[in-house]
Amino acid sequence: MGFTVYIILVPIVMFLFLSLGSKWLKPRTAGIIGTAGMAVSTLLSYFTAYRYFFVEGQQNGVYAKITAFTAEWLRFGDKLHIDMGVLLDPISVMMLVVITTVSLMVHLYSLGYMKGEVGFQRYFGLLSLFSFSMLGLVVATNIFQMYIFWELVGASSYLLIGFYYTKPTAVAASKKAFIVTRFADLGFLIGILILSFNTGTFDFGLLTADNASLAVTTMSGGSFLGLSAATWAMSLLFMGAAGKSAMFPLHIWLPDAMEGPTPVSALIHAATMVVAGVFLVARMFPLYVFAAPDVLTLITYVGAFTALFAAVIAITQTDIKRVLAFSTISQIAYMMVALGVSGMGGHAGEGYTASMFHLFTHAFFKALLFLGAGAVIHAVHSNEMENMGGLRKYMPVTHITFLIACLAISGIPPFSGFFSKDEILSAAFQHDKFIFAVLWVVAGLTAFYMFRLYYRIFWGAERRYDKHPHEAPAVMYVPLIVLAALTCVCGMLPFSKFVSSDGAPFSAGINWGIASASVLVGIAGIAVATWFYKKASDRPARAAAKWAGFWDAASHKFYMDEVWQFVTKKIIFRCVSRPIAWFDRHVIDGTMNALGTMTEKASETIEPVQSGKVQTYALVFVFSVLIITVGVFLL
Amino acid sequence: MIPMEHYLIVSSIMFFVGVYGFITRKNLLAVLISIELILNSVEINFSVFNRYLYPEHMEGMFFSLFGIAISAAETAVAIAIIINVYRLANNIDVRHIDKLKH
Amino acid sequence: MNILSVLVIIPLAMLLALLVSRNRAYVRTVVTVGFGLVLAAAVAVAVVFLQERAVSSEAMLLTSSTVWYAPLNIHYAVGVDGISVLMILLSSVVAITGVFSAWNMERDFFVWYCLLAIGVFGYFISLDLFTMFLFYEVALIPMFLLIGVWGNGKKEYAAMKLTLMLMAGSAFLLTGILGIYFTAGGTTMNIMELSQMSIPMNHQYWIFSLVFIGFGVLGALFPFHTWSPDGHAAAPTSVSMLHAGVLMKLGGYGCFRVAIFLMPQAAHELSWIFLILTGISVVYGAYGAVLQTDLKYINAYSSVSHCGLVLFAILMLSRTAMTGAVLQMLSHGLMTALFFSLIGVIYSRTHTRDIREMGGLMKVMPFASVCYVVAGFASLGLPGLSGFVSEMTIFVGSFEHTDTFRRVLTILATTSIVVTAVYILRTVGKVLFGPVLNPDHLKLGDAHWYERFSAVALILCIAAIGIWPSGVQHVIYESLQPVMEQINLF
Amino acid sequence: MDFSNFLMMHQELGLLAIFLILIVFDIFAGETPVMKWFRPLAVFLLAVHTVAGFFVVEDGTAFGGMYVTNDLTVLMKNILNIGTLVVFLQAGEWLRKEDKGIREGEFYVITAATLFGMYLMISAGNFMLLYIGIETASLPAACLAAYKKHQEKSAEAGAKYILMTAFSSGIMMFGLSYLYGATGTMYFEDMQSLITMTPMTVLGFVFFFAGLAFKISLVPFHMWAPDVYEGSPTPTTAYLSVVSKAAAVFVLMLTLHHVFGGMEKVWYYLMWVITVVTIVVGNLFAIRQNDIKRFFAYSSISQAGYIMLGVLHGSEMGLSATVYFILVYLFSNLAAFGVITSVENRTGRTEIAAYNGLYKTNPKLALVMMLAVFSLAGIPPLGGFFSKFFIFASAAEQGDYILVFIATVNTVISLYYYLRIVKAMFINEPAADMGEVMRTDVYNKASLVLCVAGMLLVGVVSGVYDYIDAIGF
Repeated sequence: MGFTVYIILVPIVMFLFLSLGSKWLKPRTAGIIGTAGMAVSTLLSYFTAYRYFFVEGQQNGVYAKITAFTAEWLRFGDKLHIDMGVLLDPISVMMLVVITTVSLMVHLYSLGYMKGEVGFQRYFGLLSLFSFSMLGLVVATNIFQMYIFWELVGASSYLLIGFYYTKPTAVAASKKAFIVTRFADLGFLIGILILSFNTGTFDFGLLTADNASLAVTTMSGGSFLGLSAATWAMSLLFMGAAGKSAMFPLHIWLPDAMEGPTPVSALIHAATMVVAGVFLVARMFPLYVFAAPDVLTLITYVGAFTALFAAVIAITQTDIKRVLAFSTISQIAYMMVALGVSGMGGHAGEGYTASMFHLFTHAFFKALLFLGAGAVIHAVHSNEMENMGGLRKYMPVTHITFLIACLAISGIPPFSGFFSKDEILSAAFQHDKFIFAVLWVVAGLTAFYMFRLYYRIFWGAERRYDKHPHEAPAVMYVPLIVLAALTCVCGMLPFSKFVSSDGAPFSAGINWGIASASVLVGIAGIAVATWFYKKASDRPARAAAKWAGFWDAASHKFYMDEVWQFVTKKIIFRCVSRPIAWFDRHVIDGTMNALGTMTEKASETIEPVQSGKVQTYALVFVFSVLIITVGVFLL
Repeated sequence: MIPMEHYLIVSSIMFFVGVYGFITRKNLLAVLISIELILNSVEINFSVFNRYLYPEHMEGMFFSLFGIAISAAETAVAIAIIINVYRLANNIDVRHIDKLKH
Repeated sequence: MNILSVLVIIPLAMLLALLVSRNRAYVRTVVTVGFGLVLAAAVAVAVVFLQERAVSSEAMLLTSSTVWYAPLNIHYAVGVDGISVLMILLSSVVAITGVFSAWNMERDFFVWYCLLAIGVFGYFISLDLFTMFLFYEVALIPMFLLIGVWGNGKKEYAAMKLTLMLMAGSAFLLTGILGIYFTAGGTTMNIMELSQMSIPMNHQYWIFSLVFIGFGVLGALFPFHTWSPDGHAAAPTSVSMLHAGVLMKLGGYGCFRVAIFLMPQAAHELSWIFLILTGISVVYGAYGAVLQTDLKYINAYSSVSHCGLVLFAILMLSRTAMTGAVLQMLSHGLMTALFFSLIGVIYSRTHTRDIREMGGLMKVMPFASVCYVVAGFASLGLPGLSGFVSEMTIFVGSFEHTDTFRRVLTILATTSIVVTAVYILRTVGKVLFGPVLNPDHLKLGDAHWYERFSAVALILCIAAIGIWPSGVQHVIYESLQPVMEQINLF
Repeated sequence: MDFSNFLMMHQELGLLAIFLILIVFDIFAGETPVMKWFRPLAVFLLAVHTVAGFFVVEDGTAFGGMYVTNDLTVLMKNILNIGTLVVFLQAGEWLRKEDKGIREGEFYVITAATLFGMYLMISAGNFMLLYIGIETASLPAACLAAYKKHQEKSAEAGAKYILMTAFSSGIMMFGLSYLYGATGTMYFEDMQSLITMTPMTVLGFVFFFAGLAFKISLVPFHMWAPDVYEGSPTPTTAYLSVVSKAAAVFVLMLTLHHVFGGMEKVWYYLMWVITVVTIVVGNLFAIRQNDIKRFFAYSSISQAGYIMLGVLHGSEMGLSATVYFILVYLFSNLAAFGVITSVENRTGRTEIAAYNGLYKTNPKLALVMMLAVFSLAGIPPLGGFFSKFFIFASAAEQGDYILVFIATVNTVISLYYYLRIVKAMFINEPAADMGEVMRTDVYNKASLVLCVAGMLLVGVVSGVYDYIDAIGF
């Protein structure tokens, strides 16, 4: 299936074309070319999916890893080498579909949303760059290729968040996003170093084959600080994943990243890039299970905590994009938990399937939510809930699609979220009741904050709008409709037939007990939200006042930004950088200068000897002769 | 016969007196005279060594002769320069010729 | 005549030609044509080298040797391996881009510039310790005037400091070279022949230290790097480019070619000391850059960090790490030249390098700004650009060691890439993004065509290495064979 | 005693002839217009003499071993000839400018006389002849120092020089008398075999060495040098700092190992310490100088220290390197003094500040000066680089790496003060009163061209060193 390589090449060609030609291209032309390029990639992806899942993928009833393309890129020494290639397996093909679909929708949507913006060509160029990076990431044949595209994804995300580069907040947000993920990537890199050093390969095929026996045999020993090499490596890899997927405590960049254009948020910070961490863990899953199971526990707990933490914060936010951002964090944490509680093979691997399933469904409905939010913002020119309300009359399409997405994320059947969430809950239930309980609560909270959002945008009292809000143009609402349709139907896919931890299809039925529990809690959440927010009232304010302390803390995101601010500004900058800069200028440089000054001083000190008086000279002469004579005799 | 050591003692005293004089005298002429003392002590040494230790050759004596001649030339040049110094600076205090220093 | 000598003869001819007239057009013609020829010669050398390499297994190719000072066995001996060829290519690229960045400079500037080029090319082609040292000093001394006359700010202080510190390094080096020559028997100064001889171990210790420090000063080895911030800040654009881009590589190249190659045993035993120093350089340089406010200071500290990584990798004594070191030399050479040329573009328009006084330049000079962002990405190691390739090769190579000390050091060194991101993005954010702070800046123009030329040429090279590294990597890797044989003796 | 002995001494005889011709010309030309031919004549004669020195070489001794000539002494004399020739070229302009009452011709005559003394020093095979040579070289030099007879500084320099030189020669003679007393001979050949380590010989040697060190201006016997160099007329300074110093170094080279080889234990450490001290002290003083002549005095003191590096070990290589070093030093220093003379003739100033912006007002002079100081600092591709390298190599060959290290580190300090000059010329802005472009006369130009060619070629063309090395020891 060598053609798959074009899925990746088309966007990069688009990027080069659009960015180099931006001066000569009309904005509209550039947008259309970019979108067309993406459409090509999308079609190719669909074709790939078809070929893979229905024609070529299965070998002996198991979905195999097919290396569709590979070429050596860089060699390190005799053993290690980085290849660039295309690896097809269920999750990468699934990701191809998700990424291209969402990306295409975002491209389309952006044609309308970004109309008239300065740098329209640049915007589409960067979207292509991002798509390229993300696609390269998911089809990576080896961990280093993944790392390479991982970095590229980070960079294109940086550029897109900072698209409005004249806005200081956007610049700060983009910087923060890049640096936080970069910091996490450091873990990823060191993890790769440890992993490759021990196993002697970067290749996913070798690393994950035979229940990761390679890693198990080479890495279980060699402890450092009491932990085995495998534990170190896999924890560090998870650190990278956590950074990209905004797990606590590395989540702080994601809410700020909402400074970027909304379609970008939809593409990068909801559907694709942020799930890269989940994808990484899924990709390395056999190693986690067999070589470092304790790290899986870590993942579970970090995930569960993040899910709850982000959900609580989401309740208090007033910026609609930030609500969605925290919701994203929470939902990705869900996926992480699902991976954490999963085992390998068959039903034990249900969590794995569930995680991927949720990734799949979440991509669509979250993209839909963001795009819908974008349409709203487009209409009212504000992100704040304060400035919205009663918009359902003005924006019917947006309203309906948004509602569908809200229902999906709340886990209400028959929308897609219900199916994937149910599967996660059931996997968690089988693994650990406590985790299940947490997730269950989070499900309720999710429903609550989503409907809080929904009501505050579309219901409640109408604000006085400067300009009459109006429905988005067709180029914007068509993607909404497409995504809404997908949200409605994609839950019905027999996902476990395609994606499973060991490649062998199995059927995961719906656990009705758990399903009903989750639906109940979802409905409860919706009901509470309806009570609070459907009509404008002082109920929310009173409730907030009741738990003022907690509410305050939550709305300040539990001061995590401040903590990080403290660590970076106060500790790193003030206690490391400033002293080093000072040390360098004064101590090191001072020493070097002091050598010069000392020489000068010495010169100054001996100057009077040269008094200009002949007799002094003679005296020195005679004394020197005498001293030398004595010295020679003494020797 | 006077022992050789006596000559050497005298010449050493002359030498060091000359050195001392060179270092302490104020008058340039006195300084010049001190130099003559040093040179003369050397000439005594040469003569004495020749006469007492190596009487078969005349090297030491010749050296003394040349030394005397050269010191005369030296004095001539020195006095010429001292006169010039006097003309320009109006004194011949050796301590005052210290314009060039450091 | 040996093709390699052409690389020295062209700049020499240029220098003589420049003495003829001060006419600006004439000067421009001479230097552009001349350095164009140098570039062509460098490419020709590379091509010939590749052809020769296909049929020869010699460590050094295109060699020739002429007796110069017979009593001391000094020869004018030249020859190249893959590493020198790459260094020559790098130098010629940076040299010609430097010419374009110094488009409006007067004749005398280019006279010294040519002298510098003579030194640089002579150094890289030399196989004889004496001639190598000679060219090394030839390359250093023009810096004094180039910075002192055409620099800005504290130029006199900086020029003096830079020259003296580098010359102090070369004083160390001179003693070390004499030590090598005489302790190895006093029969040859040829590096390849010397490598076959053994230097007594008790001498190796001090000679290695002297030579490594001597070259290390130029390679910005902690704590001998302090000439770098002042020197770069004061130097005119193209001098900074050539200095950081090429001259600092002389240090790394020398450490590798002389210190490690001739004294592998001492390298083994003393590497831990210098690894600590270079490790400090790497991290310290990066942290030092974080709070600087002068664009050139940021870049100078960044160079300390990046060049420290070169020495760090060389000292790891593993083939992969050394490959990475050479890649890093190339990469740093190109990207730092790019940085300095862009800083020059910015400075020549805003007349300030203080990042607090600038902002939003992206709007005003988009071309320069975009190039700056690319340079920044190269510096922080973005895949697809050269910095990533070299850094990853170094990290993977350094991590090949089984001992905890080196691995922990490697991990510490990797942290620098995060800090690098911090200072690069801080700079980019402050200078290029955000609103335009100074209303006067709104009137500024973008880069001129000659400035664009140098930026684009450098970016192309950076991207070429970043996208297709294996060609370069292969050449380096092959060329390391003799060194590895030396090292593996112990 | 036959006629061939005189042929052997053709250099001395030639110089004597020049001396006589010049003195007669000077006397009879007086102040007539014929006098304008004096300078061309002097230069021409010396040039012919210099060139002739390279031909007709015959080894041998005369006067019962008192006079020795061989390839090496001839080479040394040739080097001195070149130096003197350059000084002749440089001096004329100043002499013409000086007010009446100074006889132009005397300068050349006296200089020729001192050169004759140096010949005797070098060719001496006996301490008596050596002593006569030293005195013949230094007494007229005092006249040269005091040559500007209307200037107090010059008189002071002359007085200091004559007093100190007389004092030091007294001390030296005192040492010689002890050596004579201990061995009974004044001949080098005999003394070499008779000398033993007794207190008397040690004392004698130290006193003798002090006298010679005075001439080379090694620390701590150097103190006269800066004062005299500063006060003397610039050509005299050039002559003293190069030719006179070189002659003394040659003598030290010839006697130290030849005569006192048996006492190496005594002088090795002594010289080691003196070498280091000389380099360091010379450098330290040079840093703070504001007068360029005084500055070059100190710089030449530290250069003398480097020279000692080669002399110290007495190896074959060391001695070749020393001769080579002196040759390069001669060109470099004289180039610098040529520039100093020109500037002084135009502006009457010798402070370093007078050189501010020299490159703008007179680029060629500035370039020469830069080459000169770079050569002195040991910067390639100038001769100074090679000579320093060889000198260091000769010390390293003997395993004396510590000395080499100290010396190399000191080159950095010396570079600092040499760069100060370069900085003044190239970086500093010219003072307002230095607006016009200065010109120098054709003789001086020729001298500068000669020196620059020397600095550039002596290094890069390896034949020169090979030649010196082949003459060998």
